[in-house]
Amino acid sequence: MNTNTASSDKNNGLEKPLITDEIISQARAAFMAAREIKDHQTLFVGIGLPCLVAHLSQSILSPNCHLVFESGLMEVACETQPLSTASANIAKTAKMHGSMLDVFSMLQRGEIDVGLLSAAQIDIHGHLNSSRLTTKSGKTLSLPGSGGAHDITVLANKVIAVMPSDPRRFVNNVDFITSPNSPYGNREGVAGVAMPDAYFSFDTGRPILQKIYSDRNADSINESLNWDSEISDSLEIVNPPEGDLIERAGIFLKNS
Amino acid sequence: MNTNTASSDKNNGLEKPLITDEIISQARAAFMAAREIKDHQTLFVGIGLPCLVAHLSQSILSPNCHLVFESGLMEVACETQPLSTASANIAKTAKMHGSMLDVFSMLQRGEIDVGLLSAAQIDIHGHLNSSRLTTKSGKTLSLPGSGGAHDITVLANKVIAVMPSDPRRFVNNVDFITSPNSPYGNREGVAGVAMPDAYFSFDTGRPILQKIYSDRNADSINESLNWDSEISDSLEIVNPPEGDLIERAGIFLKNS
Amino acid sequence: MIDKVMTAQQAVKKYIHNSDTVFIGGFGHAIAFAIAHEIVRQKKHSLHLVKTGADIVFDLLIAGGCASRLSCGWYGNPGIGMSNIIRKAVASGELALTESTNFSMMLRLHAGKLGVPFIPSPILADGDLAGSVNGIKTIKCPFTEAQYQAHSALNPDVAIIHAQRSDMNGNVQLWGSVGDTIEGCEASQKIICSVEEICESEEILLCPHLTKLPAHKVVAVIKQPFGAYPSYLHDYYQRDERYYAEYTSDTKDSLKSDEWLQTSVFDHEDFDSYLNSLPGTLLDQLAWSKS
Amino acid sequence: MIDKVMTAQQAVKKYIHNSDTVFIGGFGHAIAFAIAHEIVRQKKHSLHLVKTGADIVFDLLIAGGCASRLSCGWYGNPGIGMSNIIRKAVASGELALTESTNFSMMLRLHAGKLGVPFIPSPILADGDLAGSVNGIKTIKCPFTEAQYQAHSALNPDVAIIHAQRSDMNGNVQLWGSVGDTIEGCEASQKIICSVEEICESEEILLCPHLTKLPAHKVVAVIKQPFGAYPSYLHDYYQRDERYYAEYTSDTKDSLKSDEWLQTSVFDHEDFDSYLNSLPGTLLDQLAWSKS
Repeated sequence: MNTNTASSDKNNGLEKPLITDEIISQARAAFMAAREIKDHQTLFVGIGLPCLVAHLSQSILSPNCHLVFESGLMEVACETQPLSTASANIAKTAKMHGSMLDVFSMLQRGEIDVGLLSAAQIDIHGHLNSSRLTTKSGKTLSLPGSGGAHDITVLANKVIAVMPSDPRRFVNNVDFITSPNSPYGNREGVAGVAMPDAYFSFDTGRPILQKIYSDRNADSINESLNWDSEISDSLEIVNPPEGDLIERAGIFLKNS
Repeated sequence: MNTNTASSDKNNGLEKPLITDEIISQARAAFMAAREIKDHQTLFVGIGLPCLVAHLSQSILSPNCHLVFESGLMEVACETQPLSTASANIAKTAKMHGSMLDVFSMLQRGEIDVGLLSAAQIDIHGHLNSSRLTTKSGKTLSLPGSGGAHDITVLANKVIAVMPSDPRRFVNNVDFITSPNSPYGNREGVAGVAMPDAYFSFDTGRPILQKIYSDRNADSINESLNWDSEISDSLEIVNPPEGDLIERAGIFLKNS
Repeated sequence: MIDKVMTAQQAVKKYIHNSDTVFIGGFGHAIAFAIAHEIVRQKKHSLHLVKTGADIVFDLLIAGGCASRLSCGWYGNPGIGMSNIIRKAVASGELALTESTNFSMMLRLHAGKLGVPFIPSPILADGDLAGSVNGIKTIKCPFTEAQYQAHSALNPDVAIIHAQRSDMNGNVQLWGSVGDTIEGCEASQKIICSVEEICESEEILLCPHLTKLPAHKVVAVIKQPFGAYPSYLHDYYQRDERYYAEYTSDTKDSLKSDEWLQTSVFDHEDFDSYLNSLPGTLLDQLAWSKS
Repeated sequence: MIDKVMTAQQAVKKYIHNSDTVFIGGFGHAIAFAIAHEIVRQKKHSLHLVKTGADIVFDLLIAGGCASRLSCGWYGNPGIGMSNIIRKAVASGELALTESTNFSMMLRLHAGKLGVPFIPSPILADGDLAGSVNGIKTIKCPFTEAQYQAHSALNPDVAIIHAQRSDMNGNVQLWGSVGDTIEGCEASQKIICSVEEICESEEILLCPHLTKLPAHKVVAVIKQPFGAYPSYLHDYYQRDERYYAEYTSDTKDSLKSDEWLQTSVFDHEDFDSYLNSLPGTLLDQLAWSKS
């Protein structure tokens, strides 16, 4: 197991976490997504990996971004991982306790710049599945369902998905289209998906390997996944997160 | 001028008002309307005479009624006359500061038992006018308009109008139908109109003089007004308010 | 002023009827666990439960055999995993599940709150949920001719909720994260509310901006400290994280679920008795901390 | 965190453009008088003002020649009388008035808040207003075939409001009677807010339930004590009843109105200067009393 005991005096008082492969993997996926956020944007944040994206954006890359959670919490400082969109840790750092209607209305009005989502599957059309999986033997495995994912996908000005590095999650056609990449009006829909190795954009309507960490190989990433994607002619090489950033992710994920 | 210095120790601390004809007249109209309210009902209260109806209902006749004002104030104790639906005197006695949307939603859901309204004119169809008057010379005199009157008339389970004793206000056809007596669904619409002498019901769809104060004469009241109304076969004789009730009205109207 | 204070036993007996459509208040926060326990204890059945995101209080009701229908946008143990109980009840045919999205359920409750037949929205026009959701029809905007989905009003028979406090008349004060709770209550015909504290109306008048429910629809006020346990209540107590973490294994099969129901509900005559059965210092440890 | 604090002069200059549709916050309470004064002072024109019930701050803007359209459900001096200024501006053709009802205006702003094209309602189906109101069309409910009126969304370019306090980033806290203020702000593209006090964000975190506006839409925060004068602000100051009582005669003809505009607006470089011109102890006398 790769461990990393990088230290930083910025995190005074918080116990330094043991940096596991899992933490590094999540940090890499989240960092890749966070790089897509511009400062001052308003983000609608799902639970799981999207919270780490929000945390890295807010604490490092885009310090003036506005975070919104579906429970109605707004202007949140996402300092520790919340288990639900209404968790006490984010309720305590929210500057506004609104309602679910308030935040979905913001979304529908077109005021959410970026929706941050994870899913069980994403396909080459940019559709997301969080409802059910069909196993090889044909059995159906139920998942918790859309929650706000369908709504965010249709209504956010732009959606960035963030996923673990699991080939079964990247498919040509999702088993169930929970969140169709059919954005309302002239909104952008699913703009791309970040994962621990790379970032695929959907600029052409199909996945293109657009950005890759400098310690990864484009061909092998592209081939490792279970979907038909292409490699961009203008592939961008990104330095992977390290040091303070990884440690910050470790603290975030630990103190939940 | 008829003055009345009736006293009561129930109003300790408040200066006793000079009881004028105008106060008596308003108290009589309001009392006639308040008699139509049942205890525990929820009332949507307009500004002006309706507030005195609400006050008399709440403080004497129907102590458990719930008062709602269009500004969003709910569970109000209407102890002094408010000049607007958001006045500080009722904001301070409201147990809930909701929004205008909240209270009109209650109305639209069918949870308002009685809407209490006044108007510039009421006609034999039960239509109310608060928009404009046409003078004899054909000139138009603009009034402040519907406010919530149209909405209350259409959406309250029942509307009781309360009007001063002015023949020009009781007409066969209003100059402008601000608030049509076209209730939504199976709501009752304008059930009746109270004035300082009597109460007309609209049970048959036309005004019927249904209740009259014992010191008034039915024929002369009916003829004094400018509309085609009938006298009920089962006319109810009502004792006019006096003593404590008049004084209470005087205090209410004075301390505004 | 009417005194609406009663016990959970009285309120559930009087105001919740088999086959009712029931909205369960609380979203991550302030979940109406105490009243839900009582519904299970009284073996109410055939309820239609409605919610945006359905958490483990729904499992409790479904494990208890109280519900025959569930309409929601999500179900599970937030941040932890799937609901074994709901999954099994659906598979066995005991529970009819209509899956929707959180915002569609919110809009349907909001249409119920507004007293309008529907609210138009672009959601649920596409995707595999679009065909299977109840209460949605395609319409044209009369102004632009563009297509929208009409999300029809939901008006539950009764809402159960937990809040910080109320006076005896039902002026209920709730704060912290509210989620869908207010809309669900406003859309419902009547509201049963448990609270940590019953206060004087004079105290309500000091902070009327905290009053969130119209008293005229509140039919029962129940004094029940820790009534949202194991969820949290803002300014009162933290969530019992251990409970949620162990919950999935506690309910991993029918045997375990039955045992869990027995020891947490049926072994107790009321919620206080259940709270007393918890490890000695647990509730003290859950004391709210500001930071 | 972005510092949005500026003067009313800067905010109005930067964010209010001629021909904008403007929502004016405050309903009986917390009326945005200070910002309205500045709009008059800068001689903005051709504004379309939208509101449920339009009180005398609208007279101020219309007397100042700022508005060419008014859409509202009511206009006048609440509890006192008609608006001479609006009546005359309509008669002279300077002002196009669309009269509606308070709830229809509320629904149209609420549709704007929700981000939907319209909300159906049974109001404005009948009566003499039905034919003359803009933004209403008859539709059929797709579920019941019953007829409703579609009340179309209103999304003002800008909302101006006054509130108790805010941090410099625009987390605005407002309490007391809110009327249509929150809906109007949420429906608007941007919000200009004056407040009694600018506080630290840490203070906001102590009572996030009082925060009523999403900071991301607040473009300017103006520190202006007594910014709602002569209306009242809950917990801060009472209404100046004398001002309202004398207002109708103060504006009974053009000569009087012009004089009133001159002495209350144009003679002053800002709202503080106007406040300083008021009789010595007036503002002290208006101190909020709890009873």
